[in-house]
Amino acid sequence: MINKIAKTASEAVADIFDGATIMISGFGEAGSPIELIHALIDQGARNLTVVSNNTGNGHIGLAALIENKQVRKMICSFPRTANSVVFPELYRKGEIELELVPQGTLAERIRAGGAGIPAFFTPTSVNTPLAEGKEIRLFNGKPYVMEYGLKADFALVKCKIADRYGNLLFNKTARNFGPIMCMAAKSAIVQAAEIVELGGIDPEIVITPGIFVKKVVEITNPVSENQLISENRRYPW
Amino acid sequence: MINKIAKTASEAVADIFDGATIMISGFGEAGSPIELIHALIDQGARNLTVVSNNTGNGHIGLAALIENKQVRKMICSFPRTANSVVFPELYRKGEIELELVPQGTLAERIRAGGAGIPAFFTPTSVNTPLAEGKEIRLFNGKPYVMEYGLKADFALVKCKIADRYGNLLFNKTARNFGPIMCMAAKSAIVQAAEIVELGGIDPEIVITPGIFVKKVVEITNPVSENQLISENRRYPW
Amino acid sequence: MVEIRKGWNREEMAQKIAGHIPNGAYVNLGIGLPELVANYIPHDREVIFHTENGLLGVGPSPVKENEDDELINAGKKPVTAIKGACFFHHADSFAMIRGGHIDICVLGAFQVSENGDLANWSTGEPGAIPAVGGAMDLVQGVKTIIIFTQHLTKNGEPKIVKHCSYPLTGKGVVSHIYTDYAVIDVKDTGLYVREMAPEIDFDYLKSCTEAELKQY
Amino acid sequence: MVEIRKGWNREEMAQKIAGHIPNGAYVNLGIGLPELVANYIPHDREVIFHTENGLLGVGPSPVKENEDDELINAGKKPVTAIKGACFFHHADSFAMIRGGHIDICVLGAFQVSENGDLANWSTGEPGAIPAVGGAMDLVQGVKTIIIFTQHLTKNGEPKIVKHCSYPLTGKGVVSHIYTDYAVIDVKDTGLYVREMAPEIDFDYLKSCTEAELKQY
Repeated sequence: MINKIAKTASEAVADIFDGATIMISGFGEAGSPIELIHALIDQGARNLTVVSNNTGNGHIGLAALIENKQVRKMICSFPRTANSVVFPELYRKGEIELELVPQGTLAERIRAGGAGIPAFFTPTSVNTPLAEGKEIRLFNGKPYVMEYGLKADFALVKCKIADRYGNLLFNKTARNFGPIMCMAAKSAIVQAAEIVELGGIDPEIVITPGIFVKKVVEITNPVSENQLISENRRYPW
Repeated sequence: MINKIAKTASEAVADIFDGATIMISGFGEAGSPIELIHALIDQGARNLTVVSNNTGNGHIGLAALIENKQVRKMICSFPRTANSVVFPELYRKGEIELELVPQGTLAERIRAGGAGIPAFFTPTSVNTPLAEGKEIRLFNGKPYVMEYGLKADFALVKCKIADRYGNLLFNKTARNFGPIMCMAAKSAIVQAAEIVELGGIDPEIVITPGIFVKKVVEITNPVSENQLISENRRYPW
Repeated sequence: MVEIRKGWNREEMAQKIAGHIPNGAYVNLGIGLPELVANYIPHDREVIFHTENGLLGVGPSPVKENEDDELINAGKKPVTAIKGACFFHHADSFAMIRGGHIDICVLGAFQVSENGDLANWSTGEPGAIPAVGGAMDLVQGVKTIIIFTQHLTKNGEPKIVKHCSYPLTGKGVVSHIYTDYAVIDVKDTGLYVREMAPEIDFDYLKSCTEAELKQY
Repeated sequence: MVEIRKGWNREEMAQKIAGHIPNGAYVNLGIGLPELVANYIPHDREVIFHTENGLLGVGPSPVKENEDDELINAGKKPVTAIKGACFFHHADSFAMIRGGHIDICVLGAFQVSENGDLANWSTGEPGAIPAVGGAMDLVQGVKTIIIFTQHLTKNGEPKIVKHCSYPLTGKGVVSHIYTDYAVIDVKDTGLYVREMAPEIDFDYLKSCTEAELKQY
């Protein structure tokens, strides 16, 4: 029998190793797998490369992982947001590395990594500092920059509904990077607000097919990042 | 008001011009927009380049379009199937051109065309005759072939449910090339078994967002290709 | 440093841009000022707003009690979804952008140059945390880029310049510039002033614009 | 041209391949003979079948009255979908293949060479209509390629050859060959015979195999 269900977040993240590359879903507060990240803080893997659109907010979730010095390098498109305090401080001190990637290029690189495409050409960033040192090539007289597919050892993803095969449904704009990160990671680890019986998800509406998912764990009432930040909470609690 | 609904298949295909490149959805009998193709036969545009996985069956649909000498060139992965009689005959006589593309490369080229990616690298077809004359490049020591994005002037696509914005739902394995062809065509023309009111499709389960669709036409009971072939029907009737 | 006059206010600018957007257009509004444009679409037009974090059919802001942390726009503000909306993942969202499917994008600017170069993501200052988001994708992929900006910086420096001194977002990408002082079209042959605010005349406009301006 | 002996029948071959497939594997079965494999998965294993035309979780063939023209496999035969199945479009389907997400693919062959080259899409004859389908994607993308074939052609020619004379589907892509005569593993150091059918001995097997065969 196929059963991808882990009993706890700790069990789900147990295999993450020092030096791993980890993709973390979310766009701002939407879709960030806070419970899985906190389990990773408890677990303690270090020297991580994290691929995520932002760098976390306040002192919880991804920001707490960074604050706990587990992250060596961030690959992201927008490292500073209104409530981002941890990353900017470490970055200014030279204690964390940053690879800045335009958001669409980041998404396409992740999708390419998952789809077996080692490299592709995009018009994005041509004639800007972010294209410096990269290969430029003309197609139909227009310049494009070559970008590489991006893979990861693990993905930490938040979704709404899952089944034991790993089929996933997401919630509104919390979908964002989740589906493509599941594709690009060797082991996608997913927290779902609900795990349903096989057959409980209509095959026509599955967003992430189970083939892309390694483990699912039910986190029934995930914390609200916004609320924790308004309460000035820090992890570890 | 946005209203992409055309009243008839003829109205929907009226703008197709001589020399156009047209993507046609379907994999065998599943998802082939027979009514739209027949409307295109009535309309008469010639010298077409058609991108479709197969070349049609019997003497209806795509096969009838080819038989009617409207197609100059086929771009496809599998031009001969059990019931394919028209294309092989014309091809042997040298009366139709063929660009043979591996199925996954065809899908990825179409998706790239729709996603603004002019070219990408794929391992598929390396060291085979289909990679001859193409650029080969090593990534991590492994060879990949460069393939180009594919765009079209029009797409003819069959789906199950649509709304006036052009949002689409498909039916089972009839989905196949439909969603990516809508992306890659300047004007995607879609026949839907049912057109519902705006709001009749849950935003979470939309397969093709309306932004990729130009026109939809309701064809309530589309013909069954299998049945027409078993009855030895020909178009024009 | 020039004398700062009063031109159009933000709402008037938003209204002018909204008037530029035809029925049926797919539009992406940048974070901040550009978001105002949504409020001024004429009632006889149906325009569909895209937000790059995965929603086509962005509706008005919700009342406080209906806010949903998982239904936000690219500026991370709570939004709603209209009837006929749809959600999708980031690769599909940027396929819409990069693939040329979005008709119009309204963005802010640090600087716009004579030939339509845009700088709006980094002032290049040492110590600043670089952050680019989707701006570079939008300017390359969207058919028409409209800039919504004050004509002068807070310090009274011109934002419409001969050459951008800040790092570029994209080269030759801007089509129209809407400032509090004027509406300017970017053409192959230069910048053409289409309209000026009541208090603004061409000489004054030239005095607070580093780039060369032309009249139709 | 060698004497043709009777080896395993198709069902026995399918059963052997099925025994090779572990619990939880994602498997793509080629058109024709390979489809038989699905019938022999041991009952204590759960295996998920992928068909490249957009379905993960292919179930058994339906009874005639439940056939659905829009629920078919890559061979265009009616199938069913199991509980927990999902549908997707062609680009996503081949992302699964090319991206290395499918564990095992079982394919037919015209020829397999000593170093694991496969020819199974074209005999290269003049006048033949070339057709490739998804074979080239599968052999490059799927982790383990298993060949399910008769050991000899209908004319008694060996299919396991030193070098493929037919156009290649992929170079060095085959992991295991299951024929009616033997099970052969393709390794860096050559072809190793793991098992032979009851009527077949190593000398006979060598006599009907052009490629060099080794014993473990």
